[in-house]
Amino acid sequence: MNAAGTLLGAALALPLAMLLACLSSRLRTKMPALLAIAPVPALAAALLGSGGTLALPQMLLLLRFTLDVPGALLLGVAALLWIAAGIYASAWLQDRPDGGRFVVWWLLTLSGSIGVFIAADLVSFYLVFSMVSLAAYGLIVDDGTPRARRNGLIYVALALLGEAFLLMAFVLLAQGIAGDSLLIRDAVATLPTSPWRASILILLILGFGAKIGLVPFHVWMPLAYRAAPIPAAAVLSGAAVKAGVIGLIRFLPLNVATPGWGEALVVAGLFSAFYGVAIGITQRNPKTVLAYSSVSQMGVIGTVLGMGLAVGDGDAALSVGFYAAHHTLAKGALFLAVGVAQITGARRLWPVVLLPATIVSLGLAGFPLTGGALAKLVVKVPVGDGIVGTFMSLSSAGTTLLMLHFLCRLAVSSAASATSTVPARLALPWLAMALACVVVPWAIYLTVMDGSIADVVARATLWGAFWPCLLGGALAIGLRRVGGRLPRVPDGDIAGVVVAGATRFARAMGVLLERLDEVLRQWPVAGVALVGVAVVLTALMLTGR
Amino acid sequence: MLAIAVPAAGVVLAMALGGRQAERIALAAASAGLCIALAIAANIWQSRTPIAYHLGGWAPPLGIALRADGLSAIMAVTTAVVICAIGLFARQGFSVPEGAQEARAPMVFWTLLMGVWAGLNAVWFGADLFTLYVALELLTFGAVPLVSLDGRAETLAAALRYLLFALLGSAMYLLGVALFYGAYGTLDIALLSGLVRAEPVVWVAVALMTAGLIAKTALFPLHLWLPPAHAGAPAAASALLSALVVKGSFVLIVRIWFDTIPSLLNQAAAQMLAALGAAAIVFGSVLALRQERLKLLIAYSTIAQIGYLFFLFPLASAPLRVASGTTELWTGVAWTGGVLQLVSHAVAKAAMFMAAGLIAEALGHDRIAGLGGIARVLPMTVFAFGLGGMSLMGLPPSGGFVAKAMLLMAAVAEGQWWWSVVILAGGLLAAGYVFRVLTPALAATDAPLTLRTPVSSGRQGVVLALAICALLLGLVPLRPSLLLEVGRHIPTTVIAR
Amino acid sequence: MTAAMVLDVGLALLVVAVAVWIVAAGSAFAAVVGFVSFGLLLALAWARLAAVDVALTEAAIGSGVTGALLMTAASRLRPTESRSAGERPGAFLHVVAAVLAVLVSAGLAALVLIPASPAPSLAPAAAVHLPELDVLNPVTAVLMAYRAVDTLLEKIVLLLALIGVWSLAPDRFWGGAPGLWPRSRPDGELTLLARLLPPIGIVVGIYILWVGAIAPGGAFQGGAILAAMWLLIMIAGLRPVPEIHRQWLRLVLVVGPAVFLTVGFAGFFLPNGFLSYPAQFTKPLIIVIEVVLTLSIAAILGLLVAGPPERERQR
Amino acid sequence: MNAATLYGLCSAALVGLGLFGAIVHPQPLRKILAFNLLGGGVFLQFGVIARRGAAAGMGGDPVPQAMVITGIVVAFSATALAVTLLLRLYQVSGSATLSIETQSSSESDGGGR
Repeated sequence: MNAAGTLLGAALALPLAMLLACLSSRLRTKMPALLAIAPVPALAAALLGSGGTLALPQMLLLLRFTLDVPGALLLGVAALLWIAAGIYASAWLQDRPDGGRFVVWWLLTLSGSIGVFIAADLVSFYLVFSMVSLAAYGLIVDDGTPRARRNGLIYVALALLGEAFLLMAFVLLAQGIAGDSLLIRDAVATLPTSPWRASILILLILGFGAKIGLVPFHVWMPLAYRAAPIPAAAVLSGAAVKAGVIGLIRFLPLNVATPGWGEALVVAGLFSAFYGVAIGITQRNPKTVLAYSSVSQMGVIGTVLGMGLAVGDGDAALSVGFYAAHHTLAKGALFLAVGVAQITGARRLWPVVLLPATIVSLGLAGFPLTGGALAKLVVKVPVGDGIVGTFMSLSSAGTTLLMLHFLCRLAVSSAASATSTVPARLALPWLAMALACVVVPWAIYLTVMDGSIADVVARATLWGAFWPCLLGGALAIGLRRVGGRLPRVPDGDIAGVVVAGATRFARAMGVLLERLDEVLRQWPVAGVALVGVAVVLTALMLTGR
Repeated sequence: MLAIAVPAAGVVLAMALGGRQAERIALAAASAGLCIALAIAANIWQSRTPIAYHLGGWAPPLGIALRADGLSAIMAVTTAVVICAIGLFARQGFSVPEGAQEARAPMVFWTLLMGVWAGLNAVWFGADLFTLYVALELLTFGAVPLVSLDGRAETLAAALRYLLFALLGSAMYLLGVALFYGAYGTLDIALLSGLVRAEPVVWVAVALMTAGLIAKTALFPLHLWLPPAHAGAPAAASALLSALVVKGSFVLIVRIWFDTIPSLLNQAAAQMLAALGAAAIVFGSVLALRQERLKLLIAYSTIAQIGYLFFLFPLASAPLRVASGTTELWTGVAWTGGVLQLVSHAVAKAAMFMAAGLIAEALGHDRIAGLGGIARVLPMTVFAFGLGGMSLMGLPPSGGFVAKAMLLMAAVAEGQWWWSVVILAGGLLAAGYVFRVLTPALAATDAPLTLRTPVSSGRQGVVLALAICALLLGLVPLRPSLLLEVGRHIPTTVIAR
Repeated sequence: MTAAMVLDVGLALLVVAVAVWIVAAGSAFAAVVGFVSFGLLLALAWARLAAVDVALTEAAIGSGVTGALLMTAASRLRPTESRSAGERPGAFLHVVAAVLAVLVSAGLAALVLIPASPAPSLAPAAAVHLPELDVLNPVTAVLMAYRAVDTLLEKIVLLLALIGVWSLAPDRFWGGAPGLWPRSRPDGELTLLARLLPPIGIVVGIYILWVGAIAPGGAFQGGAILAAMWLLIMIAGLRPVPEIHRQWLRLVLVVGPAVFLTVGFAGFFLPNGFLSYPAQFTKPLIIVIEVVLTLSIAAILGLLVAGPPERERQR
Repeated sequence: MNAATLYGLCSAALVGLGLFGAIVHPQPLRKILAFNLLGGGVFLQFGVIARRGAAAGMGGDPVPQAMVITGIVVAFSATALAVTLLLRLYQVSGSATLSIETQSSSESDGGGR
């Protein structure tokens, strides 16, 4: 263990220690004010602790943590977002008597969210992944309305399903490892030659796909983000979802060309990218629109990873990490913007909310010179110029369209009183995040990614980033014309149908099994079964072996 | 050996002195028993050899031996811990009212608690098939009156069903014992394992004994007696029955299969047991999802969780002994996983039943629909229930997770992947029924709940402590346990590749 | 075929026939009557199998005490018989159950017909150690020495069963006296019987206990006969049924297992440990244990038949 | 055929009869009776084994005989407990049945402690 390793330990230990402190009700009431402190060691670890490793001493359970470059990227921006959202949440919780419960779920999710970026072995990864996935349930259902509870249940059902896939994948992966190691690195190294390669890849893509909301697992996103309170929605959409991204980065064998699988992931990703836009523009709630934008953006990430997987491009990991880092900042910021807009009077809406939001939104679409443009530039390498590249540009156009739609919805969601002002404790985190959306990607681009300014200002790059936005803008004008005639898709689109169908099926199965139970629990039937078991066992053993 | 004798002496003393003394004797016996169990475990852990004890100095086959191996030590410690918790929990519910010398329920509860405990320890340590029969009857006779302790008609009917079905099971077991004696002239497990040959009498005996014992374990489809019995008993008794009593007969099946006829394990039959286990998981979980009462839900969940235990048979019996020794390693993993499931379910289920008992006591009912907002009033209890539920779902970090992960790994490694599907599906269904309880419990209510009776934080603390034990079991490493290997035939020390 | 063989065949057929009657009889009472004779026939069968100890136990407990218990139950439950007729399982289940039962019987019969040879036996081993114990009846030696722990645990089973029976009393009757059943008329034949029989019965019981060391007999058989006599006295109303809170009663109930356990614990100070006897005191100790066990067994068996308390405790 | 084999067959028949009766008889009391038949059959099996093991001047192996004595006492305790339960059930509910349908009606408002 080294100094960097100690930082990693501190990054996990502080939120967990605060969680323990919550056991005392006196400390729990003080905790909301301290939320922003919890992720600070994580930020420090991201800045200083790269390359550090931490192995919990040979206790009973072997947990190992380490920090590599993509992990550090994501950890840093996630910590930044958690800090900003923490400040926002502290202010938001101020008047709530029962803030303690929210704080507990918050800290649990936070610990998991930090943990996934640094977990180095299968067990600790699964542990922190479950933490971030399941604790988020508590944040989603925070307001306790039946609608929130229903949405929370759909979320948790999909999360658990995803975890079941992952557990199976991990178990299969663990089989291949020689000796006692359960390190992810060792496990993935054996994947290309594993006899269960196909099953493992399917399970991984399904498991992490459920987390990042690849269609058709996307249904939880709009439902959950809409139900969650603003600060929670910000961290869930920004930071928590990246657990799936880091999972794909860590577990897909990006160093080895895996044709077939890569293409499949590309198709799934592109479909999500356009599907998110198509449904998103029919939505009216700005939070829902943002959720569909996340579906679309995660589709883009899936596409990039798929391209990397297809050709065996190990560098795709870092590119995706960078892209995801920008998305973390931007999406987190925009959710905070929704919250700020709701309490800002129409008169101040432009300077405080809409102007910065426009910059951030255009960044998501990759408008030239924004952080988003850098992100798109970086992922251009694995994506290439082929047909997929074209599709990616088209998806940027789609994103522009969707984000302009979002801005329109944001503009009409201002507070009732035209002159009401926002408390600084709510506005500042948002504005700081908006600033970070521009500054941080540049800083990363120039340092970690070793990028040059010349590449960014090259004419081809500028034009390549600009025309999709132009196209998107044109489409947006078109959308305003036909806007009223779009079908109204319920949030969570297919969720309603699927849930209804699943419920009906489950109920039918339940009734069936209940009837069977009544039959089986009758004495004569059970008695016959008892003797029958003995007879069958005898027969099997007589004929067996 | 002392482990059996102390609770047995407790029964005798409590019966003689009666009244208020029963509770004190039980608690004193509980702490003494815990120390003894820990001492035995420590001894085995250090010496790495099983302890054998010839009663009265008469060696088998004429005499009776008690044998403590890793499995018995683990089970004895688990039993002692759970019984101590139950004892502390029950102090309030089963104390003699002021002014009376002796009351029915406390007297019966405390004596039977010790009787069951004596039976359990006899099952864990017994090495003679007939002694084990008497131990089984000790369990049954202790458990049945606990079911009908409150004397309502439906609990009486449940107790009667339980007793009669258990008696059928014991009769079949005893018949198997007779056949073994008739064929080999001894009932000592270790001696028998050296004598048994592949012949019909062994098959019939094993089949009869297995069937009889799974009737007592309530494996699907022989579970008719369990839901009403476990749901009807008082909470402390339900915890005892669900956590420990059904495990007694299960461990006996393990003793027969893996210790008595280790050389004759039959894969087809093992697969059939596991198939029944798989059916139990699906069936028990779905029915748990459909219950309207909390205790019935937990009872059906016991049926499901018992199902997991039966995966032990195909997974730990190693069909193909490949040259490299890999299979041996994986059977060791399956062993540890199976036993860990045994232990973690015992601890988690005891905590859940007692939590449910506290909730029912506080509310005056245990309808799931009426649990709204209970978490505000009994946060520790609901938290304990949730922790227990985590273990049932197999979420990390919990004993249930490690157990299921190990079973999964063994299933896949041994090429029996079909069981892994059931294990995962069972986890999802378990999540379903745990959330069904937690969702209303955590929900906000407008009207403040009025409790029928206040619940002491001490009892909540006991439940929570037990639930935390279930969680701490998750810190067990994912590899074959050394303690369990003591006295096992499987050479688990061979490291793969 | 020898005369003995004819006797055996006849007895075996009779046992099976009575068993069929018990299963098929129309009324429960008739079935119980069948059961009592079944027990007696079975006792004969045991005697034919050279197991006189078992024959005595079967006659006393399996037929006598159990019969008395079931007889009362059958008469009390008579009103329910007609009602439960509707709950008879369907013909299909009948057939399946019959087929399975026949399969089990056939399997067992097949195993009986292919016995292990030579038949394993612990008789020689048991015989070797008899002189050490100074006990001539090998069955007693097994029960009290070789497999003493079974006997000890079984005492605990009996105690638990009794607590279980008592637990079925309503709360307010706890500590009171068991109800037994409606007493017969005073000065009826029963009373006469109850005056005449017990002195003989008690003597026989004690004798059976006493000879247990050298000839067939012992604590269980003696205890069962004593229990029967005690029950007879109580039913006839010559002595009241004791209230279960009585200290003397509790002491009698536990004295057997308590002494057994104490001797067992004392064994820790001996080289052979728990449940071993010091060489020079073996026989006296076994006899002491047997005597107290007989007392406890008689009390427990009697109270098991007497049932749960059904009267309020007298102050 | 010797006496032991003969009684062995008798025991097999008793086991089958006992099982059959315990399964199909609707009345609990008859089930208890059938259980005793089954028990008798099982014990007789021990007796046959004991008889076959006659040696060392004994008419039978004493070990299984001792087990039967233990078994008979256990079976009696079981019968006593079951009969008492049954009588109490009858006393409380006015019926003596084990079928689920009749129970579920009274279970609906069960509170549990």
